[in-house]
Amino acid sequence: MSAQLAAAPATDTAAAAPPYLVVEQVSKHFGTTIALERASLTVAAGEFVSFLGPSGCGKTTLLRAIAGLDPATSGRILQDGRDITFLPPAARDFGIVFQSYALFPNLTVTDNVGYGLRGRAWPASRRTHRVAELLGLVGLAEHARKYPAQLSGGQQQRVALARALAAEPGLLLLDEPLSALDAQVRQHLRQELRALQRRLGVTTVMVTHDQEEAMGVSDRIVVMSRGLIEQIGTPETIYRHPASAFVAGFVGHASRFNAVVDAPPGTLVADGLTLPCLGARRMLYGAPVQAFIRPEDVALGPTATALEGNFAARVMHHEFLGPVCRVTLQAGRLQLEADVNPAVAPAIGEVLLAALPAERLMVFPRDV
Amino acid sequence: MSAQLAAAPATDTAAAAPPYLVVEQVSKHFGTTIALERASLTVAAGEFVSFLGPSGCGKTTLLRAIAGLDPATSGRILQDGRDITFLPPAARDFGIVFQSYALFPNLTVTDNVGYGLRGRAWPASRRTHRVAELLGLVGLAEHARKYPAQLSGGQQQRVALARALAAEPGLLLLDEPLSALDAQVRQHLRQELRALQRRLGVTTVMVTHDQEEAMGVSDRIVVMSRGLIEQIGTPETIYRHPASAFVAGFVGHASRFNAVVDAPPGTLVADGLTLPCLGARRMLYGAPVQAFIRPEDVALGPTATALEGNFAARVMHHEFLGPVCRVTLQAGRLQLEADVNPAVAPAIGEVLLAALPAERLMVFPRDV
Amino acid sequence: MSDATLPAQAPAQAAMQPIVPLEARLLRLGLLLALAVLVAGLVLPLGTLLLRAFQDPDGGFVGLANFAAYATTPSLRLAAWNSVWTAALTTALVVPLAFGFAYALTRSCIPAKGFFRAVMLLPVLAPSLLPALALIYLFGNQGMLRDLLFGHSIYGPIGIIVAQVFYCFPHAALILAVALSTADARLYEAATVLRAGHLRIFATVTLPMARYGLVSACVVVFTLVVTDFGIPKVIGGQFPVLATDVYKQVVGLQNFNMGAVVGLVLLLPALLAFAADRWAQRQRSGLLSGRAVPYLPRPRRARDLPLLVLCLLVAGALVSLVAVAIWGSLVTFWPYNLALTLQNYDFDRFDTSGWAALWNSVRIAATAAICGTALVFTTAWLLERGSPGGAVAGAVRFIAGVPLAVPGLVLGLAFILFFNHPANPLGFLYGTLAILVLNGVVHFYTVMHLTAVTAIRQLDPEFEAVGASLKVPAVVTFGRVTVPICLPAILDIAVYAFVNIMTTVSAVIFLYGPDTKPASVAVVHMDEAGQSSAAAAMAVTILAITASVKLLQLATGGLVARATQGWRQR
Amino acid sequence: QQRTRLTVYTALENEQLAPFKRAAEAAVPSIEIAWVRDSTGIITARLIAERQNPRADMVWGLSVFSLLQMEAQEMLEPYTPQGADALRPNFRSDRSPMTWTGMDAFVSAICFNTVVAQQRNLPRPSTWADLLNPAYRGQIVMPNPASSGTGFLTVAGWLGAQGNDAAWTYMTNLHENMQVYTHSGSAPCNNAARGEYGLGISFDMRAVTLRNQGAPIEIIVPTDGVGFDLEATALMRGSRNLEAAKRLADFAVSRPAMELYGRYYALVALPGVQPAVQNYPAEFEQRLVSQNFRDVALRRDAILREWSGRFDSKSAPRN
Ligand SMILES: Nc1ncnc2c1ncn2[C@@H]1O[C@H](COP(=O)(O)OP(=O)(O)OP(=O)(O)O)[C@@H](O)[C@H]1O
Ligand SMILES: Nc1ncnc2c1ncn2[C@@H]1O[C@H](COP(=O)(O)OP(=O)(O)OP(=O)(O)O)[C@@H](O)[C@H]1O
Ligand SMILES: [Mg+2]
Ligand SMILES: [Mg+2]
Repeated sequence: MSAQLAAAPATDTAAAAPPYLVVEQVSKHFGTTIALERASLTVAAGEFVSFLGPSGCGKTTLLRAIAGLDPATSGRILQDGRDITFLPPAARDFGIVFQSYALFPNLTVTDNVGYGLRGRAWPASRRTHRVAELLGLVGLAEHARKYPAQLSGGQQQRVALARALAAEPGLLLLDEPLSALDAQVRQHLRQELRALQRRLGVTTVMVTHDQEEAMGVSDRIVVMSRGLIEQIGTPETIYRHPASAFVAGFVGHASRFNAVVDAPPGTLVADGLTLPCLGARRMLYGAPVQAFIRPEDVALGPTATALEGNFAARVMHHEFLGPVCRVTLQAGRLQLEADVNPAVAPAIGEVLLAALPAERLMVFPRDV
Repeated sequence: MSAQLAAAPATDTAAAAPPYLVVEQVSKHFGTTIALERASLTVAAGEFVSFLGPSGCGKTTLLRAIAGLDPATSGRILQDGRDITFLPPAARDFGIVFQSYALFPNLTVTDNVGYGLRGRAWPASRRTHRVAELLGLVGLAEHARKYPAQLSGGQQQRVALARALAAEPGLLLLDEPLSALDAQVRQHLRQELRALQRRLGVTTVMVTHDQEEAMGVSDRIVVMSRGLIEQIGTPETIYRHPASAFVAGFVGHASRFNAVVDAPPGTLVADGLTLPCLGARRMLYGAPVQAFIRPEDVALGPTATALEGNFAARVMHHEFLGPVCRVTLQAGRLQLEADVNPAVAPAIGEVLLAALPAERLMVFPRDV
Repeated sequence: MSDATLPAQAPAQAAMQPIVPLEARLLRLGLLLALAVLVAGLVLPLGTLLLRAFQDPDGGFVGLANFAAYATTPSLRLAAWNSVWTAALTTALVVPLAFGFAYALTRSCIPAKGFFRAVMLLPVLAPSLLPALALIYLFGNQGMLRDLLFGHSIYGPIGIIVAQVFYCFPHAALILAVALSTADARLYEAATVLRAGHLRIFATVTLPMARYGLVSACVVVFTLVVTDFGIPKVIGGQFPVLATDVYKQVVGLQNFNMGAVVGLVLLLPALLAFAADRWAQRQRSGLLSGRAVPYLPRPRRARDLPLLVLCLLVAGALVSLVAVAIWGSLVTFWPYNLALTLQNYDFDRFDTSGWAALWNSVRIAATAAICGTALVFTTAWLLERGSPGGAVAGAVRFIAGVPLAVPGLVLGLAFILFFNHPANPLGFLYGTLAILVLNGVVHFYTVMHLTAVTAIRQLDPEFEAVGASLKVPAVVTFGRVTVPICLPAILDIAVYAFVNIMTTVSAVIFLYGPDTKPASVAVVHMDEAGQSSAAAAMAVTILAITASVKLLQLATGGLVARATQGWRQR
Repeated sequence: QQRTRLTVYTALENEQLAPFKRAAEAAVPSIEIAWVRDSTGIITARLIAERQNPRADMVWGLSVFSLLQMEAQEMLEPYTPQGADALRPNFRSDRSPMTWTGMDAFVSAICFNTVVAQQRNLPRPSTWADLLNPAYRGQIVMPNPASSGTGFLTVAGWLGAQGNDAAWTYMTNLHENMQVYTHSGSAPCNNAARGEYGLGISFDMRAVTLRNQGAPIEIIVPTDGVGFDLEATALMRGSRNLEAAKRLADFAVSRPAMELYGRYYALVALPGVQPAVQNYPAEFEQRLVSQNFRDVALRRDAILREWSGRFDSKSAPRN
């Protein structure tokens, strides 16, 4: 299916070194609900992979299957060549950070971070040393004796990260580690997290429903929807070459409209407008499609003049977003959003020439 | 102070029609904590104003003072020319939507929306009519008989909105109405909310900590920090001409670095780089400043060549964000972020020419 | 790539069973053990007794003959009807009263809330005989206030209902105080902004939010009244109710088969009420969102003043009833010799067990509090956080809810028949302190269990998962994290067990041995022997002990909190 | 020497336990008594419930009706204690070997509160028949025979003294004056002592205890025939200390034991022992109805069913 097709390039790079983590045909049923359906993917050593998808799509389920917290119903999971499908969590080799962080509220930061450092391998001195090292790593050395409730959300998140990394796991699992934080802190910590991961080289799998976050930090993204993997690929691939209408709509911003494939090949008709479209070239005449265009790809004014299939559109309203101004355009019954430089934003009510570049229009078959 | 200075242009436009809402020197103390310090602002009839600021800055406190839910400690509030400072909430004329929506869980959608429509002014028939009208307005006609728990978050939000608008209040107050929603729904509802407000022409005050949201929907934004109003202005003003370092850092993305004013006037020195800066022209030689530059303003490669004060910078890493690629640059010890077109993003490790346009560099005095 | 070969393998693997790790097996074993304790302590004894309902005295199976015989006894319908209407009336009186009281504690700005909260508990701290005696002193035919009854007798339904109201009040008030303590302030503000008046807000916001608490309170009060036999026996005159019917069948007629029949009948209303409560609990989910803002009352005279008066009246009634009992324990012979004396406290004069009975009670209650709390809390944790136990967990959950509906008398008799059976390997327990401890734990299991489950559910559900990822055994996480965090709840459970076991009579009256007579039984004996002042004195002593323990809990609460809960501070 | 610990179930009064134990352990040094005391009903219920695995070695001081019930269920160990033949024939088992031996007789009596009587102008009754006087309306309490052994003993006494039909008529008339049928045998006298009611029908010993505390009550043993019950001793079948129990049973019928009983009861089983109880009518023995315990015990179910049918169902409170 599409997931496997899209996974191909990634598997190529992974072929050089054997993949660190292999998920094969993993399914998970809760009673009659199918939370996960035959998910397959590979993660190379040191790679940062995100699971992205809307709420309830099975991201957490897949992550917990990898952790062994909710074992898969069927399928196989290999870590570093070892079949771990049926191992209990404690026999696997991973660290995990939950959305809630799940810090032990009655233990100090030091005790939280050192919680897993027990047994003969961790005599007190080595343990103290390691905890200090980790707290230095996440920049919390001066908070060592505080309790979690005395820390800010971002600090708590870092304690959880340090705890997960304490025993030097081969695999780091993150379940929406940033979603409980303020937008500002979040952006900052996201970069910190990525830098730390690079530095340590630990293979990382993160669950998120924030597409900007996923794109910003991941080597590859696994887009999921309703228990199925829709696409696996680098952020660019996912953004520019979505494998399905779902991915096109979910990742990034896009205007969507319905159209029909027209003659000659590579032409769409939507609401009376004839639009050239590279993606439609191999589609059958008369096929109904969904078309997507990203706001930054819509050409306006002079740039539109040069493009085939341009059309007149009226500016309906503005949304000032800082770096860009998002303009809502109306052409017949078609509504489009376009990003323009705020300095040269057209006035509301103005009628101007617009065009959708043929190579930027993304089309997918549509059921009628 | 800065707040009053910045408010000046807004008051000018409001001078034409008398302002609908006037907040004068309103302070609010909780015991020893000062939640709000001498806040003054005016809102014109039909205007959409947002209170923007980080958590705990007093946004909600100001909104609740306007609503009369937590009366102000001192100051005066006028609505439509009437002094409402000491009126109880029920005697004022406003509708409010809380972050949690506060829908009555034991009442149906119809009963929730019609909750306030009682008394002689609202005989049963008029009431039924009005509720139906409102449900039509927010597109929930077919959910009229459901209970709040049976609705999605976005639908609940719309019920809360319909309830607040039911008695045709002169003022609509919104306390983070969208913050509990998914990113996708949020963006959609934000536009819907704005369109509805335009259509009804109701004066609206919204609290938010999401700067994109505030910029996208507001006529004017009130930026707050630690109980103080930092700036009042249109989204463009706030983004392009922040009144303080706080505003510059909080609204939109910006790289920040320390610099010192140098000679000739309009020059900064930061980490050995000499940077032309219009904003520094009236500053004293040797004054320490904080400088901010937005990633989309950093000029790279050919465009940088033409600019004065350009310098060589090394590309440290990339963050692919969809429409743009955010590149982290290092020039000496200076770290900068620049947004580039992903199609032409420079490779990591590449050294290229960068420049900060003199008119885009924002500077603010810095305490040493 | 390897993907290509997969589809062929997958079905084969789907059939494979996961290896159950050692720890999960241990946790499951723990749950099985808990189930075993509950089965041995409740299911089998109760089964042994209830089987008798289908047997004749010689053990032959007679089908429903006993039920038929009982149904034709004219007093059945009367007793059932009496039980139902007194319970219903008590519920109708207690719940609004307790609601007002709890409302005052949680939703008003009256002073001395701490005092009212403490006074509210008085009735549960003493054996139920205490209010009955106090009522006789007050409203009996020689009572100081008998004229208030306008010639009606306290013996009979009036006395039953008044004493039950007193006895059930704290139970209802506690439940309602919890139900009313969580409210979303935003709902009140929304209603105010929409110009709803105080009454409308009360009707559309307060009452609906508290309705599951109200259902629970009604169910608990109803069940308590239906199953309690102490009060009707002492003050009910010959007014027959189901609980005294069991007493009559078992103690008067030694007819266990018929006793079992009535016991089963008695379980019916209790089980029905219990089912209603479960239903209400299930409706509850999703009522209060995590985004709610806690409600803080602001002073308002029109509401606070009447509520303060109500609280003072209720507290006055509770305190004076106890005060009368204390006074009664100090008079020489009521009502003919009111000279004060301490002789009634010289228990060895009245009862061979004397002070030893008190010591027995303390030992039993303390042991049960310690062991029971450990059992209950561990079981609740295994249920909530151990590996999914499937049917075992379901069984434990169900059984844990049953004791609330079982009258003590039925439980006590069930214990004799089961534990004294010659074939029972657990027979060695019989007649020892251990059986009294077990009986106490089983008798009060439900409430302890619910408290523990509530506390555990407030913990982050991922604690054990984090522990597992760090390769720390779940048991260590239990000891290092769960128990310390839940310590206040654990203390609550222990004190609850202690107080109730100190005061309970009905189950243990069949079970104590020569050296293990508890004080609560001694109270009944002294009262039966006509030494009501001594009985009052013993009851007051029990009250003093339970109240001290409760006060100790409150006093050390601060210390314990500082020692173990410091992390809660910001 | 190791003393054998005997578990002895009893319904004796609390204050009697210590002297009885002292005397018995002095007389039979090889035993130690561990009491389990409770009211007659509870003790009987416990003994029967424990039937399959008896915990009591012996019963010392329990109603003969209860013992006969247990005899019928083969729960008693037959043994004729030394010297038991000397007891009054009516006061010992008619089996050989004996299943039980009597200690003393106690009767249902009227506790008459003299203070209340003065206030309410109540005449002092001296016979059961006197209780039908309408002046006593709402002033009499008696135990419910279905819940209490004392209640049953009282009813049995009336049946024995007056004959079946007359007794039922008597009870029907008495019902008019009755305030409450209590569930406990002691409660009527307790209530009378506290002045809750003028007259309470209980067994006699209760009244003595109360009087000693200062209650203004008079104990009236009606002259027109009172039902009586025996306190008796029996060995439990299945006892693990049978030999020691037999020694205690021997003591229980001995003259010193009987003299001990005589300190509390007006009529003891051994002829010739002079009881020394205060406040007891001299001609106590003559007032007892003659009754066949086994016969009454056999009719118990029928009597109670009749009683319940007549009086239980109308037990709405009467004011
Ligand atoms: N223990 C469970 N029992 C039954 N259904 C479950 C259970 N856990 C998850 N599911 C269901 O499986 C599906 C996938 O759930 P999952 O938690 O993996 O979603 P998610 O993608 O992580 O969503 P979110 O972003 O909301 O966390 C959902 O439909 C969910 O309702
Ligand atoms: N009832 C109160 N008692 C004491 N302090 C309060 C109270 N309400 C608010 N504060 C304090 O006043 C300050 C401003 O609070 P406010 O709720 O207005 O912030 P906010 O800007 O709305 O923040 P958020 O985005 O978190 O909602 C905070 O420091 C807060 O702690
Ligand atoms: Mg999830
Ligand atoms: Mg707020």
